[in-house]
Amino acid sequence: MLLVQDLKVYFVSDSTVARALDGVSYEVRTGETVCLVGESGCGKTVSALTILGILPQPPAQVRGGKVLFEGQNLLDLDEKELQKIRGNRIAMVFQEPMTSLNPVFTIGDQISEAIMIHEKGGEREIRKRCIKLLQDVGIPSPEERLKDYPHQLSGGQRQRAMIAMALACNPDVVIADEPTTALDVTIQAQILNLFRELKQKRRMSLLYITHDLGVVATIADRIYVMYAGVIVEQGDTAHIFHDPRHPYTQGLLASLPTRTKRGGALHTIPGTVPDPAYKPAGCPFHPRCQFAIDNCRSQFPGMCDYGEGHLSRCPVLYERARPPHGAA
Amino acid sequence: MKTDQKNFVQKKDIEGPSAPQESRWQEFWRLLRRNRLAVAGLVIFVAFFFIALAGLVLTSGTSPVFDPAMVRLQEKLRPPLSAPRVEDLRPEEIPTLGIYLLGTDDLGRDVFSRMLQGAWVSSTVGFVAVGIAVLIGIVMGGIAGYFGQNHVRFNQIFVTIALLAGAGLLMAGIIVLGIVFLVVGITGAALSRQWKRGLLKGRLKPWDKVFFARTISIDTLIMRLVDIMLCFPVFFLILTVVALLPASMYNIMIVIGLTSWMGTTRFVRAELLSLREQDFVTAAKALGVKDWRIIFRHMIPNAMAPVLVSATIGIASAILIEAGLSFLGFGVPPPHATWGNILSDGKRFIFDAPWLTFIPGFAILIVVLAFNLFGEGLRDILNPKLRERY
Amino acid sequence: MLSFIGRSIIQKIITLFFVMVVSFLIIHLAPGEPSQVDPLNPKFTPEMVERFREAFHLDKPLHVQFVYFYRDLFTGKTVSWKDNEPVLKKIGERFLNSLPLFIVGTILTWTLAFPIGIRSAIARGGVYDRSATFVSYLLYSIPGFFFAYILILVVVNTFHVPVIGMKTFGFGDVSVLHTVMDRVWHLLLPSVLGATVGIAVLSRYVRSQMLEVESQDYVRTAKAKGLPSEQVHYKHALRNALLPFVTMFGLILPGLIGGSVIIESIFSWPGMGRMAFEAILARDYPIILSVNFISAVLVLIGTFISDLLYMVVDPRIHL
Amino acid sequence: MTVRRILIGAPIVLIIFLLQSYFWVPTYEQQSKGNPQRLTEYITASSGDAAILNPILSADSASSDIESMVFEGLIDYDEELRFRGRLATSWEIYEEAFFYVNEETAIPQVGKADASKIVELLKRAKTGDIAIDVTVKASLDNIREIAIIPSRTFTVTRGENKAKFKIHVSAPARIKLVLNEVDQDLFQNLSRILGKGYFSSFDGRSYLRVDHDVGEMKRAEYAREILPAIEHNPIVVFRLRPNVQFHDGHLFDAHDVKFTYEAIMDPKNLSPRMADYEPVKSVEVVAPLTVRICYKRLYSPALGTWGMGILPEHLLNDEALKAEAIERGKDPEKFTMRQSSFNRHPVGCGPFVFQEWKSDQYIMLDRFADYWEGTPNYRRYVYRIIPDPLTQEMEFYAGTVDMYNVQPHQVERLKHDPTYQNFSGLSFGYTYIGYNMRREPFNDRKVRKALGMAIDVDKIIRYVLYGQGERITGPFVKQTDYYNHRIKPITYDPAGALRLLAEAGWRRNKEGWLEKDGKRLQFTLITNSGNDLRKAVLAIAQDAWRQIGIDCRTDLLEWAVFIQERVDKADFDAVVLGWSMGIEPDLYQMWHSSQANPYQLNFVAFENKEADDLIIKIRQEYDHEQQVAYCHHLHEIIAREQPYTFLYVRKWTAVLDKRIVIKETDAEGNVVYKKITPTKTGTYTFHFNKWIKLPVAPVFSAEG
Repeated sequence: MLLVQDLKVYFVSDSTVARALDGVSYEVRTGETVCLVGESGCGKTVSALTILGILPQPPAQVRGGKVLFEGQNLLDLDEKELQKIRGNRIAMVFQEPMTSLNPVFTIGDQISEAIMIHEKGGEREIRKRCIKLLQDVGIPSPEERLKDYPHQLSGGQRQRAMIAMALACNPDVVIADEPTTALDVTIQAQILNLFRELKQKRRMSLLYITHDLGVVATIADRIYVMYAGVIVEQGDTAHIFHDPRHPYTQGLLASLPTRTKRGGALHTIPGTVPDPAYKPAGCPFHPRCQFAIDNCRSQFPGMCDYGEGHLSRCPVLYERARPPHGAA
Repeated sequence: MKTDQKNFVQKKDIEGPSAPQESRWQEFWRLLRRNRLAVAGLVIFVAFFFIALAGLVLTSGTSPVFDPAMVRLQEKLRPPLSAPRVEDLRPEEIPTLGIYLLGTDDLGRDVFSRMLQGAWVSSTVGFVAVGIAVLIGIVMGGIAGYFGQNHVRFNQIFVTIALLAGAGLLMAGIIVLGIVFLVVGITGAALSRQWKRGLLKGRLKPWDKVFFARTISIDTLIMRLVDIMLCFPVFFLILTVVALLPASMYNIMIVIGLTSWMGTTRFVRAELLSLREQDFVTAAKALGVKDWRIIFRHMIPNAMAPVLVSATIGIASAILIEAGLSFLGFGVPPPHATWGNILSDGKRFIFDAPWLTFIPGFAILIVVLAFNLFGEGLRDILNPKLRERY
Repeated sequence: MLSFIGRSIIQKIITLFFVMVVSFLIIHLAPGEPSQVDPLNPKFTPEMVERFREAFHLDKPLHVQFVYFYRDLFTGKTVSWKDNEPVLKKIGERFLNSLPLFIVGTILTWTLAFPIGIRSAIARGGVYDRSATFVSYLLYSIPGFFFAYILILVVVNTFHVPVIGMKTFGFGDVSVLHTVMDRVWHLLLPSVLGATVGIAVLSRYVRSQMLEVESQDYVRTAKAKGLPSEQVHYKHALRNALLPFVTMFGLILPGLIGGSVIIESIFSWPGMGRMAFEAILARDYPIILSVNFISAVLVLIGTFISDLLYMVVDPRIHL
Repeated sequence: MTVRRILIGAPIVLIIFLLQSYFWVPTYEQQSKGNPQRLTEYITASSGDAAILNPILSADSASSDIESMVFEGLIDYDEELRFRGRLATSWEIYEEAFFYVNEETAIPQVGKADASKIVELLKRAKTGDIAIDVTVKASLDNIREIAIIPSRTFTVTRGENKAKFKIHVSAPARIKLVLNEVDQDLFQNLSRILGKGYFSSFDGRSYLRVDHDVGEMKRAEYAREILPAIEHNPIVVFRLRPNVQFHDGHLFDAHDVKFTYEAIMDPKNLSPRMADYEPVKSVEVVAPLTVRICYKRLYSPALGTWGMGILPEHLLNDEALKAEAIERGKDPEKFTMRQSSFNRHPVGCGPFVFQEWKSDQYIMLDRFADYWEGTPNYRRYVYRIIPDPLTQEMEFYAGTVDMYNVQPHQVERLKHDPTYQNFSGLSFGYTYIGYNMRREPFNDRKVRKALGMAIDVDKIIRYVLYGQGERITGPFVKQTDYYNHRIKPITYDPAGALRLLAEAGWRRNKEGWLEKDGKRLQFTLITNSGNDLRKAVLAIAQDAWRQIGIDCRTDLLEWAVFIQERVDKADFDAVVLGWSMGIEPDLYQMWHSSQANPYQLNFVAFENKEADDLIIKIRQEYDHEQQVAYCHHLHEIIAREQPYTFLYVRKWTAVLDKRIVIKETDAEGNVVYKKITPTKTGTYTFHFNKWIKLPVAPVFSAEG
């Protein structure tokens, strides 16, 4: 359905070149929920924006790779064609419900606007669809809510409205960029349940971007772990959680506070995420990796296949765990 | 693009190479250099400043190097770069550089030296006028922004009016009434100070409540004052006052300054209102820092960005206003020359001596343009919201 | 809402009263008095000057004059001292002359400035943005009368067409269409001249305001919804950037009164600006004070309207 | 998106609409050639708008330009500055003199005599019975009639600071003498017959009884006012031109003249002309077309004042004003001529009829078909208001304005321009530097002279005025014969100036500044803003005086502040200013020592006994030669005293489109075109009514 191949996006300012995406490839098949996981600043939001082509071009430059959607490379399309796809075939839900809705228009206007752009329809007919959409996303008494302004809704309701807006033209793919981060936990759970129901009802694929491994566990079919603009590990949720094959993924999982490690000191990964403009050579994780060897410092690691779509970009661990489970 | 890689590997406490530390100034220069127009503006701004300085040095004093006021009637309306007719000139009348760089005006005065003096006078008019405007703007804006909430009490108004009226009457010669007012004012002041220290606890009778009732808040007071000032069409206010005061360079500066502080007040007040909500202000209050120190030490520097921008553009418009006033005959009076009054004196000779109009005209154009472009560049850089964001 | 309207009306009236007092004081305390008599013509004697002072109540104490003046103003009886014309009729006449200039100038300024500003905000730092900034500051920096003279010289020398004044003289009696078109032609230069400066300033404000709004998240959402770029910028972004312009719009009404003294005197256009300027020179107190009073009323109405407009433009604000 | 399309489309449509109007506007060539009507229109421009179009109320030059077209006076000046009749065909000046019979004093050889005896004595003297010398004989021959006014008693009411009271007068008999010509030495000559003290010893007080006790001084004053010993009453009788019409067809007659006088003297109208007519005692309508004007005292400029425009009595008399007040809903009592709408739609009997006035735009007049001297050639006279001199100049080049007052620096260029004809002449005003003689260094004549010698006025004329000006040495109009040409202007001699200053005690100190007992010679020279020539003189004077060590500061003040705060209150050191003069040599207000207190015109405080009585004599002298002699003598005194440094009198230059000529029909009735030639005093618009513009500039034969 949606295939990102070796995407390179650099941010050029007069003195530095920040390599936000250094050749990222991932895929979202129809009806599947794919999770893109990584610490903030690793480039996951940039990749989402690049797919939709709404990355502010002056500072950013797409330096390579393709974004194939139903065989078409979105990067080659001009603005007119891209507009037909945005919101209609690929929709996006953003992180900040507080600022992502236009404060001066009512919820009804902003949702019906999405419909009117892509499909013809009478005034009343669109209104009915909006009300139905608001019901789907679980907003109580939708007729009144239509007339409300964003500042009159709570954070959770606003995020639901965002989702309703995204689903307005029942797109094939929905990209959700950390939709629950700004919400408190109880609302977060409701939104996640909503996403799961919508996925079953509407047979749409979901690209879920987050840094919160807990959320990934509950919703993802497949997972891509990103670090410093590069996919370091990908695979089914089970593989990643139970059999992580990349030191960074292992570090992430180790620092998750679960009931079993009550009282003990949490494991932390030393150091910080490198500045995209001053990335270390070789494997970007090597300064913080405990298994790093000289080779890691000079040679940029390739992907090692552990079978069943479980790949990891760490040859050192690949060597150590020679017999892959069930793979050839 | 060679990225200087300082890759060093230390065991556990590994610090990846991070961006070299940039001081605020370096960052400012980097951003400024990107906007070539602003840089051009800055260069002309600095050049104009030095010309003005040179103008001050070279043209003032009893026997200046370039004498702007030297009248040589026989050398009238000579085109630029023309050599003086030495034979009928007295020795001290020969221009210093030997030729008239920018020609002579209708009284034979060397336009080059007048432009030098004009540069100094025009820039002082600009800087001082904007200085006054910014100063008043900051003080009024600061008060309105920070103390906006608390209200002016009736007794405070009563005391101030009594004292003012007393002083006024005394000056006007009505002694008896003047003294009565002063006494009333002083007792009122004493009473309110006691009230402030809460000494009058029990003895507040009903009419006392009226006496100390709260009237209007400081913010509305100042904002209404701004409205009053805005009600006067600016140009007329300047014209009326300039036409009626004895014309002098300093009056013009003061008048332009006094009629353009409203913009700055609004900027500063808006900034302060938003800053007041910020946590660092409440933190400073929690630390027991005094109000005035919070305003001028913490809040005003943050509000300086828009003020600085409107200052640079203010200087430009002050020069333009002075030129407009000279056109109507109310600019800086002779013998001081400003670019404005050279231009308006020269307009009569537009057919006979076009350089008398075009030289000052373009000079004003270039300098004012430079100020504006630099101001615009400044606005882009200093405004955090406009900074580059990924 | 009603309490706001009530409160602000009271405040405005108090402000108006202060404006009346302050302007009255400024004019009367300033040196120089109106004199119908040309002091340099030897035939005029001091008793004449004295008699005029009584006729204009100038010999009475200030507060009595204040009452006299504003009583006449409100009953429409004030008469200009220069030529005994009722002030309101005279201002009305001049108002009609200034109106076309003001309308054309405002329309041009408030329509062209937005596309220019928005376009340079979108392509920030691009060629269009840099050239638009340069040109608009160029227009703003030229001293007004210098620019007017050059414009007149160019048009008169290349087209040999009269430009000065409100209509062409020596035109003979021609069809109504000719006279109308002739008035329109005379309107062109002064209003375009006024508008260029207006467009220059306003487009800079639009640019900086739009830049601030463009970086907001909801603009990105709008793009994500697949809206055409025009709708993104002109609907979503512009609506949010309108707030400061509403206040500015409130303040341009007195521009109608101010007009531009310089443009009007160069184009010998009998507008409000020139009348007020000549009134100041001739110390024609009734005209000065009436013009001031009307401009104060306009400013207060303007600010009142812009306060109301706030709520229409930005639902978050409710007074 | 509609918003963007509107924001771009609307202004573009508007601009296109504005631009296309270019094609409807006639270019300059089309205007002058293609449009025959333009040739019959005379368009002139002025920088200021008229205030009140009413000759007795207006004070500004723009209004008087229009009034000279719409109204007509009784007389005006011909080409040689002699009076010529306009509304009046002819006029006659004679005098009635009175003196009270003074029974107490004895007349030599006759003793005390009553009225009839005096009359009989005078008759005998007239017929030559008594030996009298030739001048007295001339005076007696000039007497046409002698009559006796019997003694009578009457009461008069007078007010003294709010208290009204009655004065009972029992006047003695009075002798009335009617003279053929005004004779100011009449009573001196008669006193030779009636005795030296006859007139001076007469004391009115003994004849009047005052109810209210006002004190001796006041009684004497009333006596002089009510019972003057001698009284000159010059009388002017105008014979008016028959069937002259006002623009509304109403016939002009003597009542209009009487009404115009009464309107001026009516305090309600606040007329600025009141000073000219104060000496008038009465105006009587003797016949529908004759009016007799009697004066209280000898007043030589009397005739000149009747060049004033005559108002239509039927439109402005009390009934008319009351009707207008009621019709306009105003209060009839307080409604005066000043509020009348006549001032915006004047009706006179001049060559042009008022058409339309759009304030601050233009005033349009059409020709008056049945004007008494014949219909003017120009069909329409347009008076445009263009405040900016530069645009006025461009409109002239463009041909939409026919006349342009050339500025000095343009005279060279426009004089040789073939498409224009130019005229120039000396203007009636002069520019000077006045010194406040009440303040230190300026009370010393030497200092004033030295300051004058330090300024090279010839250089100013040559360079600032481009030669468009002449030196002047005294306060009279140079073209008139009152100006004493024998007096030479001060030569430029800085060394001489320093010598004079040294004599006055001012020597150069080490820094080069002039000093006298420790105090530096330092003062401020001021003038009004907005006048470029005076600004140039300011800068030149400052620079010239600085060369010889005088620390002169300059200041430029706004007009009203300059006049009312500094000049009127005599709060200045030196001032650069100018006077706009009339032809009449009456300098009382400017040079008489009584006119030196605040708000009066002798602000330099020039006090000179000799000059004072010369000024009074000039005002009363009817004999032209004698008057000229007095003027020359006064001119000499002022030139010697140097209260002013007289600078220059400006030569004005006006350029006119060459195609404007004089069109006349000569005796045989065929049309003759003549070139416009200026009069002796330089007024080129003298024959304005005969002007017309031709499609092509005619070439005149040698005689021009």
